[in-house]
Amino acid sequence: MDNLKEINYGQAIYEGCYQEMENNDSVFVYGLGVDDQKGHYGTSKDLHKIFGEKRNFDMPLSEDAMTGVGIGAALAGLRPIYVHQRMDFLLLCMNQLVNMAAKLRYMSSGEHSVPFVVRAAIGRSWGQGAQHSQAFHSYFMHVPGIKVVAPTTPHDAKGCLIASIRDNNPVVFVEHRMLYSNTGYVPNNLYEVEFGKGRVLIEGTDITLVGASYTVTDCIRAAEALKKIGISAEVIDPVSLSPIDYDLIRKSANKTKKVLVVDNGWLTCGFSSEIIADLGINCSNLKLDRMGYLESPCPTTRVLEDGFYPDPEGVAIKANIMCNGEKNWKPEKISREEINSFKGPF
Amino acid sequence: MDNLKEINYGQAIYEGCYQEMENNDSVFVYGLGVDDQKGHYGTSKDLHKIFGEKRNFDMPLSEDAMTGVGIGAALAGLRPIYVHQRMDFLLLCMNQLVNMAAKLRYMSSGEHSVPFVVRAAIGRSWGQGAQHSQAFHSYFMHVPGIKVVAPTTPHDAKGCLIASIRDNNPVVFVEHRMLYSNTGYVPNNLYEVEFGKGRVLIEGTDITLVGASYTVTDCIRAAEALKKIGISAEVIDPVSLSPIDYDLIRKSANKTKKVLVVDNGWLTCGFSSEIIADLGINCSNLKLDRMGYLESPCPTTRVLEDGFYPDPEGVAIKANIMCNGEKNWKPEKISREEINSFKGPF
Amino acid sequence: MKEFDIKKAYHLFYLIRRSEEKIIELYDTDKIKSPVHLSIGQEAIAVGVSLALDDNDIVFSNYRGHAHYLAREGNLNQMWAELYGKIDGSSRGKAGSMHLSDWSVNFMTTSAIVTSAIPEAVGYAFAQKYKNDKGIVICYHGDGAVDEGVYWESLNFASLHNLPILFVCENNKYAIYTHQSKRMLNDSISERANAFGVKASKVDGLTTKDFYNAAYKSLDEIKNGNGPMLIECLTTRWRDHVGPGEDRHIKFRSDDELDNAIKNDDLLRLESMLSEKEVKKINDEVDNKINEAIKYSEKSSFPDTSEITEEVYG
Amino acid sequence: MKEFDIKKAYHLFYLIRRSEEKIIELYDTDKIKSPVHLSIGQEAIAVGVSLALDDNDIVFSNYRGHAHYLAREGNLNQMWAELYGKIDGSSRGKAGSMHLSDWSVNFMTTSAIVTSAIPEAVGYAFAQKYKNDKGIVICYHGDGAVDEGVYWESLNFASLHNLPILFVCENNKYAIYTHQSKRMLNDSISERANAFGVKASKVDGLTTKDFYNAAYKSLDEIKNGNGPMLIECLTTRWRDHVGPGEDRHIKFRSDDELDNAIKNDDLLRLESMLSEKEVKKINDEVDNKINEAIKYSEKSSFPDTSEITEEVYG
Ligand SMILES: Cc1ncc(C[n+]2csc(CCOP(=O)(O)OP(=O)(O)O)c2C)c(N)n1
Ligand SMILES: Cc1ncc(C[n+]2csc(CCOP(=O)(O)OP(=O)(O)O)c2C)c(N)n1
Ligand SMILES: [Mg+2]
Ligand SMILES: [Mg+2]
Repeated sequence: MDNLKEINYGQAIYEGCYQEMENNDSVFVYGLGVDDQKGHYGTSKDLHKIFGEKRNFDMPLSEDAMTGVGIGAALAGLRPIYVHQRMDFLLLCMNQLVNMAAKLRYMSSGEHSVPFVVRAAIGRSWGQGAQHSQAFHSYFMHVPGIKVVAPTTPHDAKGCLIASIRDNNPVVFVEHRMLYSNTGYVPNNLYEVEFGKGRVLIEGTDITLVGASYTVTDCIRAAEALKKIGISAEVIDPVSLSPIDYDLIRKSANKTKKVLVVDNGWLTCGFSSEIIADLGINCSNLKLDRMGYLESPCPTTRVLEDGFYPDPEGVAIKANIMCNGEKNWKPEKISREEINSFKGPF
Repeated sequence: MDNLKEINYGQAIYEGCYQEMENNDSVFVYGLGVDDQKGHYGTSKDLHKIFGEKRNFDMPLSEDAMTGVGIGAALAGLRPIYVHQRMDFLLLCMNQLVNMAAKLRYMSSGEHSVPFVVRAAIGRSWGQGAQHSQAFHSYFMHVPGIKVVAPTTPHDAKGCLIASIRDNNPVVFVEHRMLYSNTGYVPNNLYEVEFGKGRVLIEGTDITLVGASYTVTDCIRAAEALKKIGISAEVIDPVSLSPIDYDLIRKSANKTKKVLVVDNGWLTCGFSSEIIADLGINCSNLKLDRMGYLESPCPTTRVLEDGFYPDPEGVAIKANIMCNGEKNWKPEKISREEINSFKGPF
Repeated sequence: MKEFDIKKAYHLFYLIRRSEEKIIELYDTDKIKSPVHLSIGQEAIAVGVSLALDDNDIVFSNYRGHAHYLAREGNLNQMWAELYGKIDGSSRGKAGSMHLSDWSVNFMTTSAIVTSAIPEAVGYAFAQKYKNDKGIVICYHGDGAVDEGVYWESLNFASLHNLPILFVCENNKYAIYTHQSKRMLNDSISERANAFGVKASKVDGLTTKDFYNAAYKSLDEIKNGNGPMLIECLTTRWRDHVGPGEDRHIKFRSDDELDNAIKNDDLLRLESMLSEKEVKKINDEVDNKINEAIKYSEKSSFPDTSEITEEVYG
Repeated sequence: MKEFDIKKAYHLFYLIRRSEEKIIELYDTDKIKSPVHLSIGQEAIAVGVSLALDDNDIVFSNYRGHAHYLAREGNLNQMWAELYGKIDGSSRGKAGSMHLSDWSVNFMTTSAIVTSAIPEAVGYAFAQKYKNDKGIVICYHGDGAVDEGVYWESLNFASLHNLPILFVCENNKYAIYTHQSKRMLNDSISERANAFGVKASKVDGLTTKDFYNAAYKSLDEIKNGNGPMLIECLTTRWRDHVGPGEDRHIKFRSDDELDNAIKNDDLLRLESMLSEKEVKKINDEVDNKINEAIKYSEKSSFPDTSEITEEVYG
């Protein structure tokens, strides 16, 4: 265990970034506020002091052009990492990401490559409201030529970031605000987490729960509650959303015959549609269902916000219904300390 | 039949627009080239001569701001129609459409409404390449607060456009270039095609084919080919993609027990995922499959472009496999005059 | 030109200042569970501009919108209830601090995505012209907002169509902790606007009256059909970018910079122009109103979760 | 300053002109099944600028890129095969006319979404500075491109970081059929760029040599670390926006406008500066090369459909 230490998700991102910057001069980090005192939840803190301002710098509020700047720098052989405080801001970059980054290799028949990492924090908690709460991983899953990862553990955060930096394609790296404080054991060395491989976090036989980013933790907590009433839930963390490990999910589905997909986003044409569609096509006799954001923008006031997002109780209740048809059971209140303790003010 | 005339899809859009402009002074049309000699495939031709330049005008190449301008005008009670030559350009407008148009009503708890129509042509044919060939209906289906329609017949084109203009919400109106020359009978009067209702275009008992926009015509042609070998395919045109008529599709699926969804777009997290996921959840014992763009950007050269898009033969072959498991059958070549005769140069 | 009303200016200024201070006072109780972007230090702009407006003028703002709303004499009870996330809030708690809007005082909309409501303001001005309506659109924004390309697209369209809109740039020199000089080579917002056909002037008097004068003059020009205008108002944010705190510990600006601004507080200047009695009367009235608003908000209920999916479509 | 090479200028100019004319000649055969945006009438800019470049300078262009590519002495065979959609095309038919790119001559990328490759050009210039590499980035674009906000974001970043990039605005006054005056209040592209910290000059000499001189001077400044520059080059498109045809019938501009430009054809001027023999030699050489390229393209095969999903990821 000498080679491991316990750190949190934010620290793991920092470490992966730091080590890869040390390893490769072509890697640089930019984004609004990356070089300020907070350093994007600590993930880029003081990197400019260590590697120089050239390699960790702030920028004008110009998300669209700055995406193109990253792509252009990548064409020139650098490995830029563009950090976004909110994934909602990626809507300003869609043209560059989808029409340019995802296409340049193909249009040049392989002459160009775009080794470009776009880190985007997903919001929730503390009254973020309609414009600071969205997750658009499905938008990038939809488009060939771009990869998407959404690690949930510190181990995967570090390994996925390193793999993203080394990848020769544009990668959208999704990080949920409520995960930054998640702790776990992380190897000290440089390592890559392979894209396209998911993980079975909890093995089970009665039902498969599949999350995406933060909702994986909802699934884990739901599985614990379900265990108490004798339901054995298997929890899958896809880690990489594009490419996605369909095989792993299918295998689990064929075993449990019941799959509940819990997305950290809206349902329609989303991650949950994709997983369920794949199972509907490739497996048979499954009971399938899904949960995610309610079908509205995210409301600001806490009572409504709490109802808007999926939660572990809701996941457990739905899973129990799928397993037993039992509609009246409710688990004890499941506390989510990372949400309760988060007080903004941002 | 006095009340009907045979016109094409483009003319039907023109007529709906013209009549509603006559009917309501608040309606105006803008977009790149809408007042030029071509008038966006004739759909806005000379409207400025009839209604004044104020109500049909060209604009700077500023898709992002001009979307906001439409939203702002809608807030003020006008009913703008913004015409895009290519849906690919909507990627420049995602922030305004998703973060603003779709949210303003909700954030004001119903005080604001945004009666804003965004017409977007989908490309294909004549070497459009990677950036002029995409369809993003799934992006808008994904987001609550915005509606999506994709009519395929002249009748529905006119009626959906009128309904879109009168709707108090933002509506993305999807029109495929290969449909403009489609002819059909269209009522002379002003009428609305109701959102959220699909149509069974061909009744059948063996398999259900569901298209989206232009691929509905692929489904119809495939159904004709299948008929010749004794397969009775039911063809569904959803018309409205958000809201979508899940009931109609489920009903058909429960009858035929086999559903092939043919999207005019990529598969992952797309329209096809959504339809199949809904069926996977709400029906049982179905054989499900899907087709759409291949998993790449669209290549320019014709031989590759032809393979990139779904076609009626491919649909028929897959449907036959789903019905009979028969892998070697091929229908006779199905001609698509609208594609063959289209010679650009744009 | 109608005369600058010192009493009213003081009233509004004090109302904004005290409201923001109340938020600071209360924030620790977690009754306001959402980000707040305070206007303390920048009130003079909102007050000066608002005093120059007509009733039918229309305001677009951003997440830092409390001052703009209150200077427009928006409903204090509803604003507070909105901060509390209650059903008597102007948007039943769905908006919160970042998305205030209130049709009854022509306070249109505020976006938390920087620059995003600016083309809307231009579109509204387009509609005013289209409908031959009288009101001028006021579009408040920060110095950071001009970094975004859509800002220039918006100005370009506004000047091309000669629209009745006044852009009010609150230049507090920072976007969060990033100084303007880290975002643009030269201090050239007004120059850029002029090149885009929007007549711009820089107002660095820092007093409410200066902003009033500048706004009044610009509005007059716009009324006479002389197209869109911009006033770039120099100012200083006293508190942290977001939340109730201070930000000296972050050391992104010198203490002097802040201290000078605080020394120049126009609230004191306005106060000094009134009698003690006048001041006391206004202060008492405002303090009362704020206390009432807080009581009102405390009493109001939270919305029911069934409301989550309401008002998505119209 | 290295002298303007008339012979080379004529050679490149003639090569572009004849290539475009060949496309017109052949277009009806439907061998080129994709949109083409011809540069006829605008060649002088590409030729003038390219003659001023060093080998290690890097070019970004747009869908109207044939002239930029050929003036850079790109591979004619590969370009033609690309138009034909064949495997010997520079991108095996995946790009077509609108997306030419060729690493071997530092011809980077061309986008069909207006303005979309401009921030890329700036990013490339950023990388040049980052890596201490010598080449300057040349970014060609139309007058329509400056309407987009991302253009101004790009210029802002380029000037903020003092990047080695030359923007070349080919101002043919139209975006498709829309005159500049329908898109911006004043004819102020250069003025706007200056306000954004990018030193701009307007070049309306219309001759290849004028563009050469302007480019040369600007490149020299950039080499000396004097930051990004813009030359706004006035020019006229002779043919329709897209396709092989003319556009007089559309009547969006006066016949005079076009006729004057055609009368001023710099190809004739350059020709007149050479001996008949010299001209003939160049013409023959170029005509031959083009014929060879067409033969080459005719012979080349179409890609196999298995290639559709290749080269999506690297
Ligand atoms: C498009 C976008 N980018 C980034 C942010 C994050 N952000 C919120 S406020 C802000 C600073 C804006 O500065 P300025 O316009 O000067 O307004 P101020 O806060 O100083 O009043 C930033 C960067 C955002 N909300 N939207
Ligand atoms: C973002 C975007 N909007 C609109 C179009 C459609 N379009 C293609 S070329 C063009 C005109 C561009 O004009 P300009 O930049 O002056 O270049 P030119 O064609 O005159 O060389 C337009 C509007 C596009 N391709 N991309
Ligand atoms: Mg500021
Ligand atoms: Mg032009």
